[in-house]
Amino acid sequence: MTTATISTQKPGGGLKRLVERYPFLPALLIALVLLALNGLYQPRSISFIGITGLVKTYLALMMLAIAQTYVVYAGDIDLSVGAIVSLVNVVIVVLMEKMGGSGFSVVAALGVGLLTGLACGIVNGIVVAALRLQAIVATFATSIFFTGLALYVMPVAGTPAPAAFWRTYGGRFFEIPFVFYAAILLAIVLYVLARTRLATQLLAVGDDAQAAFQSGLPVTRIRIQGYALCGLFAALAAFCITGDTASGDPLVGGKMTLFSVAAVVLGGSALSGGFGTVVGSIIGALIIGLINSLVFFVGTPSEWQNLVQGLAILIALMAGVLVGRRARA
Amino acid sequence: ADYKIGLSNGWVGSEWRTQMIEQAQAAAAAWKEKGVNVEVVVQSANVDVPGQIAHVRNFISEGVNAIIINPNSPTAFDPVFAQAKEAGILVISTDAEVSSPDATYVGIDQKAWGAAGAKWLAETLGGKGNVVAINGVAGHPANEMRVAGYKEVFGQYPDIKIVNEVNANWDQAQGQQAMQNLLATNPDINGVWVQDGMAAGAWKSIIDAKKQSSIAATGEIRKDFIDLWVKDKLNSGASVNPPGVMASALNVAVLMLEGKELKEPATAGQYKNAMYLPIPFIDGKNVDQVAKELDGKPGYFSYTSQLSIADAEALFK
Amino acid sequence: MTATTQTQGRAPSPMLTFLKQPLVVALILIVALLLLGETLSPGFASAQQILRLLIVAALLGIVAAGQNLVILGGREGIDLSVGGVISLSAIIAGNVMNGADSAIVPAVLACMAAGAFIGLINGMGVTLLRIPPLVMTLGMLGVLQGLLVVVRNGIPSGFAAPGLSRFVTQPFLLGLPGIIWLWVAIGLLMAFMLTRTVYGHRIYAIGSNEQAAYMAGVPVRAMRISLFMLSGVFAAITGICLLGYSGSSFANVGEQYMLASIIAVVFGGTPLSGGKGGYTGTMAGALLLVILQGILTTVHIDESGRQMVFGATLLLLMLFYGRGRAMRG
Amino acid sequence: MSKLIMRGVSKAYGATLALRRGDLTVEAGEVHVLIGSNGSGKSTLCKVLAGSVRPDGGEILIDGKPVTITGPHAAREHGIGIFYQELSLAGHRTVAENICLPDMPGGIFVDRKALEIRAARYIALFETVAGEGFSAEAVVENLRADQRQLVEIMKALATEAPITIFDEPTSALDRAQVDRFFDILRGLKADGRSIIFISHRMDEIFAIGDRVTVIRDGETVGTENIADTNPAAVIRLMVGGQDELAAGASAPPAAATDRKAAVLKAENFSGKGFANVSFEVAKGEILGFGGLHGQGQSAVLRAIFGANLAAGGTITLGGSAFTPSNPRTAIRRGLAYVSGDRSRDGIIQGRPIIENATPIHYLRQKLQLARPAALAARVKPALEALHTKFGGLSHPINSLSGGNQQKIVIARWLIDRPDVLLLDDPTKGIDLSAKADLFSLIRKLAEEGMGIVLYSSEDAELLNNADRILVFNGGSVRRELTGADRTRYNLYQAAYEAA
Ligand SMILES: Nc1ncnc2c1ncn2[C@@H]1O[C@H](COP(=O)(O)OP(=O)(O)OP(=O)(O)O)[C@@H](O)[C@H]1O
Ligand SMILES: Nc1ncnc2c1ncn2[C@@H]1O[C@H](COP(=O)(O)OP(=O)(O)OP(=O)(O)O)[C@@H](O)[C@H]1O
Ligand SMILES: O[C@@H]1[C@@H](O)[C@H](O)OC[C@H]1O
Ligand SMILES: [Mg+2]
Ligand SMILES: [Mg+2]
Repeated sequence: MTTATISTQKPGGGLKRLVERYPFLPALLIALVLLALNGLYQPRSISFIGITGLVKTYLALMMLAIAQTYVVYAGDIDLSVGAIVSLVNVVIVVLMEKMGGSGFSVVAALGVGLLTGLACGIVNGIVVAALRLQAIVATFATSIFFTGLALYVMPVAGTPAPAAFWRTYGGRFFEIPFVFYAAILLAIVLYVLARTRLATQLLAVGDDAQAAFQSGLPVTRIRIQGYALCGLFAALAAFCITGDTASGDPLVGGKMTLFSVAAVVLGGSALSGGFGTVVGSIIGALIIGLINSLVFFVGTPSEWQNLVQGLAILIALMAGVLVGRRARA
Repeated sequence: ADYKIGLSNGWVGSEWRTQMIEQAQAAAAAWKEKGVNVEVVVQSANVDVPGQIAHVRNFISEGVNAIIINPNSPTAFDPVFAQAKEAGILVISTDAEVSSPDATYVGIDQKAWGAAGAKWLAETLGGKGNVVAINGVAGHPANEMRVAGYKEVFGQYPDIKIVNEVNANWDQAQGQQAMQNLLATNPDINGVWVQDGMAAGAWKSIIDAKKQSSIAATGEIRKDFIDLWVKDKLNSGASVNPPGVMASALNVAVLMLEGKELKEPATAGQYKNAMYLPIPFIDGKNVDQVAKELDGKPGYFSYTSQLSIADAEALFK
Repeated sequence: MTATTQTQGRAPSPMLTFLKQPLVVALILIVALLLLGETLSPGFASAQQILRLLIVAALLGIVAAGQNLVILGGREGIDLSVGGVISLSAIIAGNVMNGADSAIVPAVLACMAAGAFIGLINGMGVTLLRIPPLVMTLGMLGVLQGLLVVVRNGIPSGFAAPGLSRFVTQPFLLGLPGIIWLWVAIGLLMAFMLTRTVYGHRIYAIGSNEQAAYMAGVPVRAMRISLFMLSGVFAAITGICLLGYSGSSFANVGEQYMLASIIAVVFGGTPLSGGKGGYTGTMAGALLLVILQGILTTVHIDESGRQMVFGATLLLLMLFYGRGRAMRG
Repeated sequence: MSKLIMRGVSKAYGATLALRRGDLTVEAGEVHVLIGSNGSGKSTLCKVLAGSVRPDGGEILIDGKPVTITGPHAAREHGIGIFYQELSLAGHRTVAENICLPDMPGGIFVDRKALEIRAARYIALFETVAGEGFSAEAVVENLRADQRQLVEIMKALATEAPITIFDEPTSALDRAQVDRFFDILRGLKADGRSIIFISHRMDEIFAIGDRVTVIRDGETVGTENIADTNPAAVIRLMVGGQDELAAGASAPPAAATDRKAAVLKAENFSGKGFANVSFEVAKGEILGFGGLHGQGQSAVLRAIFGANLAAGGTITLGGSAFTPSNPRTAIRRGLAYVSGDRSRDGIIQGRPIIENATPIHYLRQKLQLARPAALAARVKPALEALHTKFGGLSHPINSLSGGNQQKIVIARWLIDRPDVLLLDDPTKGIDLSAKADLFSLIRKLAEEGMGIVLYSSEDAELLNNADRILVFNGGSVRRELTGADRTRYNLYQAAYEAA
């Protein structure tokens, strides 16, 4: 806030430019406040172990929020991401088991998992962009289809993932938890992705698809690529959740879809497309986790927890939208 | 000694779950008379699987002595339970079995639950007839175990034919709609095997079709259904999965924390970590008695039972 | 440019135009599906069964009326909170009437007031704070789910009054139950409102071009808020009827209506972008969806297969409607 | 051999025949003007060439070879670049990114450096006239309308296409910007490039064109050398037989009006984009707002109407105080406002003509029911007064051409006569005959006692129609021109002074 008064521009000028450049700043602020509050009520929750646990747990949702962000960039939405997570989860677990659980089988299964996510993404892209069905309803329909497939692959939860896989995910190398390496790798990937032509094109399509088309951009192909990227990141989310749960469950991702949408919005991206950042979505996923924990740590009675959480998320959603807009307006 | 016990529930879409937590809280308070202070901390809200894993991690941060969980997934908690165990925390799951070797299951055997209803139905039908099944959420482990239970039983009756099986997501209205569709296209149904949460709906459709005298169907343990059952003299039978399972689990947990040892170690079930509680059964013979016991309770209250402290103590050396 | 040249283009044949109307498409599909259902499972298209399907369709159709209005109003209008409102309304209704016919009227009033109030909050969030509807109502859904737990805890019981149950399930006039007449009445009222009232024209105006409507003196905000309130009221009515349908209330009764109501609207030819469409199509859309679900219930296949068929069929049916415009005109 | 030949191109939108027989031949190194009234099919013809509209028939030859253009991308490969009338910008992207959007430098990754260099080259072309806040890094959404139009021009230029189409590129530009743009066009011409240029401004056409093709009712009716023709002849070709509807040369306005009966009075009126504006409009008077565009004229009108926030000052309507808060209260107090940006502020897309004509009537008559017969009786006379061409009242407004759409929007204000009519560049993008209809109607309304404020970005329109002209500059009124002072010279002087 102080930047606004220092600025020589009209009030809000400095903040405006800052938020225009880093749209996730309001979310970051909310996340830091929540983190501090968590620490205040339960110091151990922000210890090294506590933070490691937080990252381990929510890396999947972060990945899924990233996945969702790429379609939201183009003004689309994907209500099937949770179902893709479930499908990839059961596919890789079944494959790892069938191939004996060796290191090679893990890598091969992950490869197939990525392809599965990619294929689901492309299906969504074709349905939404090429067949021009409305994204909300069409991806809801594909989510039912993918869930059916997941149930076909594994009718009931239970198959364990090989230890080689989840011990890596939960383990440490040189005293540093694996998930932190994963987070750093992710940061690099995202940095690289942000410089791609596709990222800019997705945002341009989200701004005004007709204008982008008339400018000569292959809009349909770009949107399909956005969905494909989304499918890939949903597969990564499935890897994380498989790493953290060490097993297959055909329903595991179902509830994650709406949380991924909420995370994107919390992170300051516009659902109408054309504006946003993946970093914001990652922070958004963290905010959801931090709210859930905080509600518990402050000692909310059990029957009130869901209500308080719901209210807190609603308020955070509103705050994100409002602060972001006020700064930009 | 004083213990802090964390209760985790990841789905709040059913009154059964609320009652489960309330009974567990009451059970904890009851330990006071024994001179044991049991403090419970609860996390109960709609969460996805990562959200419920976070519940467990929060309990670890909170430094609880034991965690009792009604899990959203049977298999998803293996690593985090291992972590809890490392931190010296006792982990017990209830209502749905978990695959973790670091946890103990205290609850009913869902397969036996399904089998009990099927057995009643098969016997009521005299071992022959057309049966339909209305199940909960496909792929949900409790559902699949119950399905395995009835399939095994019906398999023993060659003259019983399962003409269709559908899923109605443990939603009463969907159960009602499913039943209505099944009745329309299978006019010769004799029996319905339907899970709790949907049985009231299925029965509503049976009654609307005026077939209550010719169809036998499994039932619910909610008071409002029991009342209907008595009033309309339904031909029904209900396996009881009491919401008190979490209270039972809590009593077992406290005794374990006290350092007591089970007479028979918990090694039942597919994951070899289960300790099964008895499954009461309601049918025409005892339904009036059950109705009386439920007198004065709210309509959504489920018929329940739990291991008392004394019952639990009897299980330990 | 004269009036005559305007109409000299190749006019598509009137037959084709007629056949392409969403309502006509839906009606044709309804007949086709009924025939298919009857072939697969004899008895499916019996008069009694069609009547029962109509009751279920009416439950969906009534929520969909509110959903339809919010969507027509444009600006990405959508109401994801209807499921929560339905559940809440069923609980309130059950407890207020608690089996007594004399309390039906106060119960209905209480529920409609609650629905309208929730709609008011949604509408204020969307207009005054300018939160995107998807975000606002998704947040509201979370709050309502929490509220249900709290409310449920302090509440004794919840029985439908016999009069209400009769209204929903027993023949009332010409062999049809009251709820069907209610649905027909709502259909007529909606049609009248949308075509013959200033309010209706204003809905299309804000849905088609909010800015132009504002400049022409349309009270845009008040209009939009009123649409969300109507959606709340319609959802509340469905909640009450659902109580009558199932006899007693239970948590989460409304969950399944969230996306179903949106699909009914889309099947009825109202695109999610708003400003276009109507309710007659939505009524047919609701019926179509209910018949499809009914058929899938009666055929004996694995649940995984059922879901795959359901998802694929939804997509297939959407190809008849909701397709967006081609980029290249 | 001609650079480009289009022959017999046709396109129908449902029942609307947008283009019947579009013929166009363009040589290398010429600026070829396309002219025709609103809805005559100019943009459609251009969009067919640019690949964004699929034609129903016709053929296209480039360098003598027949080509099939399958989409915008294919058009670019055939060497066609375009400035779209409705612009084709990504609002949240920067100026530089927009300029390079059709063809981002780099492979999988964007080559930022190359992008900046390329963009800088085109930005530099307009450096002196682009105005404050215009830079490579500026986000397009934050730019003024004229600056956005410049971005679209740069985007078209950056294609470096042998054939470049400019579909009304100057409608929001000021004089200096237009001059700069024309200099650039002359340079392209010298390089042998072919330019297709569309404008409704006759002076521009004669300033820059080499040849002109006239299109009427979707049909090419002739091509002339600019040097061999004159405006009157072009207009005759455009309008067919109706040549009495000549260019905006209406009769000089009536003289002094009764200054005492002020229907609208502003004192020290301030708000976003304008400050301390004071003026009076008398009953029967047409008060003109002039000056370079974007000097606060539009902002003042919108603020009086309650569509923009006012910060200070007073407004008096018919003798009593009026606090603008929103359009609704303004309408109730007898104000009317017509915006030149009809697609944003005016038309209700996809809805019947009758619904587009009635919203003000609903409000002023406090109607609740919409009875078609009763409404039609009110709407028809208003539409006829404007010589509106339409099929039926229940046809969607999209079935009309831009000019006729605008007439519907104007008609909605005339059913219940307002006391004051605020016209905010109302003829933007409408053709000459529609303009003539409009101004004769406005004069008639004034004579019947209405007070009218007219802002126009076309000087001729102001000079020919306003009784008095307030010249805006930098958000406030610099000069009042009355009587014989209303000359182009005075207007420019006031507009440009200290600006
Ligand atoms: N200056 C403006 N220009 C264009 N559109 C505007 C402007 N201000 C508001 N709007 C649009 O019109 C909508 C309605 O604004 P407005 O104040 O005045 O509402 P209203 O509903 O007409 O008033 P009331 O609350 O008294 O009923 C806003 O949501 C906004 O989208
Ligand atoms: N996408 C469309 N859908 C339906 N009709 C259209 C569409 N685009 C243009 N038209 C119609 O086609 C005709 C020609 O329009 P076009 O835009 O080519 O005219 P124009 O000569 O460019 O007019 P203006 O000078 O107003 O820009 C008009 O009647 C218009 O209403
Ligand atoms: O028996 C069911 C129980 O297993 C589930 O967890 O909650 C709802 C109950 O109906
Ligand atoms: Mg044009
Ligand atoms: Mg207002």
